[in-house]
Amino acid sequence: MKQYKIFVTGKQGIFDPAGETARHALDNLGYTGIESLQIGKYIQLTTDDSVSAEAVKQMCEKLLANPVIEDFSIDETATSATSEIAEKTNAGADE
Amino acid sequence: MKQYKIFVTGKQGIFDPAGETARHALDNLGYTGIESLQIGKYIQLTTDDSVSAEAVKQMCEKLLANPVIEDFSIDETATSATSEIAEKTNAGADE
Amino acid sequence: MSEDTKIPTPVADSIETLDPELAAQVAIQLGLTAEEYQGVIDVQGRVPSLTELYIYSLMWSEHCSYKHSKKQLRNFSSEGEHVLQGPGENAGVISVGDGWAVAFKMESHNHPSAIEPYEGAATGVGGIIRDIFTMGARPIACMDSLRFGTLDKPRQRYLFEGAVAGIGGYGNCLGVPTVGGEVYFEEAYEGNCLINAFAIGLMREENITRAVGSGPGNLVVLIGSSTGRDGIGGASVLASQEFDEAAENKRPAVQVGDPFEEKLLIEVCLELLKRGLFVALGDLGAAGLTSSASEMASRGGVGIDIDVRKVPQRESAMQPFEIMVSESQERMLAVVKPEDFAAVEQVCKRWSVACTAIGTITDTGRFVVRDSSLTAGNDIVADMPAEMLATSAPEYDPPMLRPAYLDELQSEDLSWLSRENKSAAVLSDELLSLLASANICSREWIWRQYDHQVQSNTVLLPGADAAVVRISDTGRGGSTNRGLAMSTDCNGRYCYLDPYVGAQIALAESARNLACVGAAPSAITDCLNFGNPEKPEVFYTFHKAILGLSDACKYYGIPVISGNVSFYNESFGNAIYPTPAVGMVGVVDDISQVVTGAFKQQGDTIILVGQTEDELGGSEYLKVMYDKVTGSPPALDLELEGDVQKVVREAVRDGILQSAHDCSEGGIAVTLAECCIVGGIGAQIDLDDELPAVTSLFSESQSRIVVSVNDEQVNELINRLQQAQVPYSVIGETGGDNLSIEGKIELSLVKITEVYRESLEQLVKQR
Amino acid sequence: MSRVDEVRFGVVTFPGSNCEQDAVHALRHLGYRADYVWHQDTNLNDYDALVLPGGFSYGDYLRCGAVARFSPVMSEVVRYAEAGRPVIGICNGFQVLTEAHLLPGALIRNKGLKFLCQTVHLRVEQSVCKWLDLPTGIVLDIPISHNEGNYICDDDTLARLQENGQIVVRYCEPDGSRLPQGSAPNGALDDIAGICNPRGNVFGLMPHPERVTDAVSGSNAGSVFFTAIATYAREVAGR
Ligand SMILES: Nc1ncnc2c1ncn2[C@@H]1O[C@H](COP(=O)(O)OP(=O)(O)O)[C@@H](O)[C@H]1O
Ligand SMILES: [Mg+2]
Repeated sequence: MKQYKIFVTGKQGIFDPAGETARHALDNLGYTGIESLQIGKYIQLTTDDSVSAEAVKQMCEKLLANPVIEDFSIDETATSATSEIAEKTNAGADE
Repeated sequence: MKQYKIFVTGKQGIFDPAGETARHALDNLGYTGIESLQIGKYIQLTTDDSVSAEAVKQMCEKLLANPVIEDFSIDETATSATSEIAEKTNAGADE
Repeated sequence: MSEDTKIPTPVADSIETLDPELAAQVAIQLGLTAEEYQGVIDVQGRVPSLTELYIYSLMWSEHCSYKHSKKQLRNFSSEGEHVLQGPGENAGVISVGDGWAVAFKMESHNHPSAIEPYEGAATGVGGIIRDIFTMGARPIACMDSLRFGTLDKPRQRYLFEGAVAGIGGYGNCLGVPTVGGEVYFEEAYEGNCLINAFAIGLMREENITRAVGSGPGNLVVLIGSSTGRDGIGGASVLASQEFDEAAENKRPAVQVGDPFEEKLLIEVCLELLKRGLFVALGDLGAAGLTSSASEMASRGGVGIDIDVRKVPQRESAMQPFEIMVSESQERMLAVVKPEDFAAVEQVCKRWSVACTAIGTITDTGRFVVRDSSLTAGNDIVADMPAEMLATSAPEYDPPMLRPAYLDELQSEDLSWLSRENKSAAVLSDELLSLLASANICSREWIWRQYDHQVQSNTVLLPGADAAVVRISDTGRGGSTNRGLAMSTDCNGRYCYLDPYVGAQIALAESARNLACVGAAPSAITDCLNFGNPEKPEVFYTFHKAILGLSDACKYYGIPVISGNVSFYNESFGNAIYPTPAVGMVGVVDDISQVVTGAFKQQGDTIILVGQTEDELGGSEYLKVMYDKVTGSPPALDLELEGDVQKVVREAVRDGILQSAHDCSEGGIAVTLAECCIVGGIGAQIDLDDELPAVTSLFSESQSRIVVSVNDEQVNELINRLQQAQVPYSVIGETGGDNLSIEGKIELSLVKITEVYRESLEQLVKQR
Repeated sequence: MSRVDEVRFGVVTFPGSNCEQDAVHALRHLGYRADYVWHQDTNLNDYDALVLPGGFSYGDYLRCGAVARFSPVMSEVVRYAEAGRPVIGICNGFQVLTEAHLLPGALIRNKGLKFLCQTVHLRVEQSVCKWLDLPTGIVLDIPISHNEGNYICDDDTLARLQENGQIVVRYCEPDGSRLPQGSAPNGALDDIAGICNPRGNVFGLMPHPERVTDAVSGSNAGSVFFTAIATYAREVAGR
């Protein structure tokens, strides 16, 4: 079993009205000091061992992300059935 | 400057129509071997140094996630103005 | 440029102009021709600055200047006693009685949608809605006119699904109902889909607002969203070039719509207009601030002085030209008296909408752009004569050539079609194939995704021949029991086979759709979608279509009050079908009198108003059964068409009819099937017309409407038909669980309903 | 209608609400007083009942109703509701009520991921809801118009809803029956279209009764919701 985490984010220069709105809302709730907020997608994909990272990349290109306005990155996190999906400490996007 | 990555995911057992549909669509595209697919939110938050991780947690509890149906986790990735947002492995995705 | 055109004197003493050689190169890259660039130098009296060059290239692009179409468009007449505003403003306006007026317009967003269908279509809706409330009207309805390739291609399904979702996503959020539209699927649109959006708004006559800048010293105020690099060069790059692989790489940052911001803008602008706090209001559309500011100045014969650094920016390090040409959505430009600015700010604040004074109106006649981050004295980056910039783009008389295919196809002998002797079983199967065709089957899959009822004025749900909305300022102001009927139509196949007749049929069909709900045409808007106008064959079809449409409009006295031209709808060298879409609006005097096409009860008499001829050229039958697009389209007799409409319209108004539904694609067989399906009642028909069966059933002769009447009214209707000297035939009776056409068709209601209702969704979902 | 009824409704308007005018129109058409209440207003004393209308408050960005929930008016709405006074949330208003935890559960995207605008059949259930005074089992035809109407909650909550009679209306077939695979076009759990709080004064539903109250729609099936609450409000006020 393989575990992929996919991060889909708006391309540079693409306007993100949802992020803007959330940012304003936080302002109004009294949270100061926020410089930017963007909302993207976080996709958790579990596959059997036959699915390669390359195949996952293709899935993103074809379906999971919209290449015209979105970028994505993929993080293969775990390869055994035991590792749990959402660790609090997960290293996130930086691989 | 601080950089937080927030992952908002559907609670266990909560139906995820977008994930379901994407999964079917991948099936139809001929990708086999997928065991599960969940779509959540990936929020990138940039703040000044005054914003604590605790404050970010509060923002999630109050606004960014709905505790009735969602879990979240937070990842503080960078804490200085110099450390760049987009690491090479992740090119383009973060800007 | 004529000798006596006076160019106001420049404001700038020094401005950083480009190196002459470089400027000429950049001009070409930006899409200006060498002669056009020379024109820029003539108007400026010098080599332009970089910002100026960008501005000219956009203002003189096809999209903004209509340089290839302007002369042709003069054929249209906007004369009419109830016309309050013709073409030239953001939207046309007509009076609809009792002091109410409506503004409406249709516009294309084809090229952006071909790149990103959801956002492209969504921002198309956003743009047309801004044109409406700019005029002071509250948007009350939308329609969409769509063209795609065939749904067996995954990319076409993607475009179609995305565009429909985008139209819904935007309009639904605004709370403007999308009440109708049209859609066709054909190979000709495969490389270049068409997304035309129509919007209409309601206002009191006295509230008409125009985008005419005036009053030197007044403030120029930008309201709404921040400015980013979205769609930079969008208008000129996309809409003025053919779409091919190179264009995909030229992809400018796609514009993303923010319907929430637009909703706030509607409320803010209408409130400010009502309180008289705007001197002028315009929206930022193609070419952004550049076009909106220069047009406002030019219309008012004033100058305008803008500081780009005051413009709220969402991206860092934006160049002055980027700020000037950005096509970021949901922005409005207003002229405000200095003493009113605080009040304007207050209203904007209440709605959390940004509002910034970015410049002033001047009496210099110059359009001056400053960058206050530069040193004082050297801060002017563009200084142009506003009027010349907005109005002196070149006007072309492109060469025309009658395409060779026209004679070839028009003269094609189709008599073999009707010689075949087909059994009722075969004909019934053929009817099922037509009912399943993507061009005929129910569009419910589309309109279910559109909020078509919000504002509580929708009289007829989508699916009727024409949409009808009540004239009412729901929950805010007055309400009436009168309505607005609207329809959008164009059969591109007919226009391909005969652009003159095809365009006339588009108008006739719209008017016929209105007649079916008891409305007469008040005015139209149009959206003329064509290929590359620099190709003589394409331009010929454009010319002919305009002539056809304008001749027919003049014949019926229907003014053309607004419109839009979209050229360069080509991919890999192939133009789309000429597609002059018509958006028509008429008034319903009593909404309680409207009828639908649905058969209402057993035992009503069914009458065909009009007459079927042998006209299978360009028909859906020919396409579906034989995969052919050939022959001459049906003929259109303007007088007969007018008479048919009149008699039906009046019969609807006088409450004589139970149902009325026009014959269009698929012929009378499809029309009858639709009346049965929507009404849930069968019909027993005998088409005793001495035509071969195939012709009788599937011919697409114009000027035909199928009506049903109850026993008490049959004689009255027949009297009226005879008096009007309109051909008609009594063809049967409603009732039963089948559609049976004597000797030709025998199908159960259940079967035709299933095929008709489920086909589109199945086509979308196929893999 | 000629006589203006003394019952007065407040229709709360958030930035992005877009059915507030429909609600006001419907209420006035039914003969009641109805006024807009701006999301920053905090004085609700004048109203006998509150309507949180449909629309896309704050664009429905992030989550439907998530931002509106923090509007100044909402803390007063909570107080108003806790005092036992009637509150109805229609469509987006229902979503706001769940986000504000005045009603349990949540509304997520329709199962087909498509916006749905169509008329549905609603079966009136045996409930404690004061907004509806109809015999159980009656079927009403009311339009829906939403992208996120798929009701969801955990098993305990569902059990509680059933036990307390908090399920007010369910999606059903024309004859009132429900299909084994569900009759909710949006995929809602247990075909739930509308629920109320245990006290019955706070009611949220996805369908739009305000759209079917006058002749233009050809139906007045939605009127019953408003007439019932007007009767109740008069009782409470002792009029
Ligand atoms: N793209 C669309 N969006 C909304 N409604 C549509 C669309 N296409 C068609 N419709 C509706 O479906 C019905 C049938 O459309 P159409 O076949 O074009 O009618 P007609 O041939 O009478 O002009 C009409 O009510 C029309 O408004
Ligand atoms: Mg029609």
